[in-house]
Amino acid sequence: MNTTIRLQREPFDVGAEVTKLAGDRSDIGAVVTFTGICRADENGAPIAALTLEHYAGMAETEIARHVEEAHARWPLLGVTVIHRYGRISPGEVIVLVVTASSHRQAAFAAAEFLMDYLKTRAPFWKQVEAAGGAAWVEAKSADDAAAERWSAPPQRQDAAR
Amino acid sequence: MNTTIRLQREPFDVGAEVTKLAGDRSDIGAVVTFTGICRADENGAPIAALTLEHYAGMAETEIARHVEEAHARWPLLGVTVIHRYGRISPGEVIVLVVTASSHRQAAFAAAEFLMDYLKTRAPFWKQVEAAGGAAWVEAKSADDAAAERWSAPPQRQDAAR
Amino acid sequence: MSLRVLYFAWVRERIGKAEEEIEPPAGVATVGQLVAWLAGRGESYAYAFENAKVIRAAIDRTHVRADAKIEGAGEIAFFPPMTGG
Amino acid sequence: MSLRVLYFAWVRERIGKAEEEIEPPAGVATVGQLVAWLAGRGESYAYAFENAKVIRAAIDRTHVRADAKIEGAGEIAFFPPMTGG
Repeated sequence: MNTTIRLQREPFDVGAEVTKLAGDRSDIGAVVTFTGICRADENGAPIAALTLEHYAGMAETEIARHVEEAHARWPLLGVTVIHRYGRISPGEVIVLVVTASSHRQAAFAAAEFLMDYLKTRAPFWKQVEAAGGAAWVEAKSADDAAAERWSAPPQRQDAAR
Repeated sequence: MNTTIRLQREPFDVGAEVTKLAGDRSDIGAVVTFTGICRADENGAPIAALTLEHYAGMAETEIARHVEEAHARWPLLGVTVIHRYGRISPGEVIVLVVTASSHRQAAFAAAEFLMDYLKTRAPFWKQVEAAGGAAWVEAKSADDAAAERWSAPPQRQDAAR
Repeated sequence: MSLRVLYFAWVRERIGKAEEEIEPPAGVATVGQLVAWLAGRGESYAYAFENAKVIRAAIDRTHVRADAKIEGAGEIAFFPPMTGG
Repeated sequence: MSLRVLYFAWVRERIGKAEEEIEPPAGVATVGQLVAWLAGRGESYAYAFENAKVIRAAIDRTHVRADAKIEGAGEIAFFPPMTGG
């Protein structure tokens, strides 16, 4: 499996990353991407930027462990996870997940699994910079619920898809 | 909502289509793409190409109707569906679905819904060109089952996600 | 009643044409009855419609079932299960 | 026992440092007990850990619960619920 995991401060080119993953393979029938973008507002109020703090030593190994788990659950041919940290302006990409497989259900399921994981368990923290000052983003219970659905045995997930 | 629906013979640039959909908006927090690619083999045997036949008059209006349905079910900010027809070589893109939303669950669900629809109800037919001659691809019951899950009332889907 | 009929994929190949104008008799009221009538028009039609259960139909570019009425239809298409995406 | 402790996000801000070496007394055996002990080290610590239930912890870069033993740990991190992705 082609696996790329990167944590970086710099912006990156989503199209180039997809090409890098899938471009040289003729057994890939399905590629799913998720791109998370910094919105210009948070809870209805305009924001100037997001700042992402992360636990550098832990984040990369934790993400790698979950990519391995995705690979064990679904027949994947490639996975790319790129997560930025530092200051990110509205409209900029925060996170990219790319999953490639022979078949679409595996690619969709693995991308959702990895995003649910990144939202709830990867050691990153978002701070919003707005007119009123800086504030840490609160964790959402909807994200926890989304992550919960993967704790059932993998067989169930396969059957449902 | 930004909606793009195109049926075309020519290849296209996936990255450019994503940029066109999401590039000028700052309210989009999540973009999901599905890219369907012509594999170099079908059921284990190498293939020379796929040829896609379609019902031109019906395909575009049918797809538009399902994009409207996706829009009614989920809070989408943009949808792009591009489906090629004619001769397609291994490694080339067959279909692209892009969904954009403020939140990831809506983007994922809408992309899966549209792909399940395209696989089972959009008037396209694939013919495989291989060493032994040309053969029409048979519909898969797994695709029908995947499409079936969207016929429950939308509320149920929202709650599960 | 004159009807425009379209055929796609292997239905088209078996019949040997992509479209034609037909004049079904008055007793043919539904899509299913039209399939049965078409299947009786010759060997190539019989071959195309030999397994009527797998044949899908659309009236005026909308999917319909075998029991759909053909009255008022402008264009009827017959095709195998779809394999797009 | 000497331990390296890391703080992130608002836990870090409230305590006023990103990391430190600490020497908890022998009675402190679990992550939960360490949180209670840290909370007693002064006003900034009390503020950081005022709602101990929301504080997450990792030992040697793996998520752990409050009842995890700290014996043998090289690095313990405390942080709020994660908000990545």
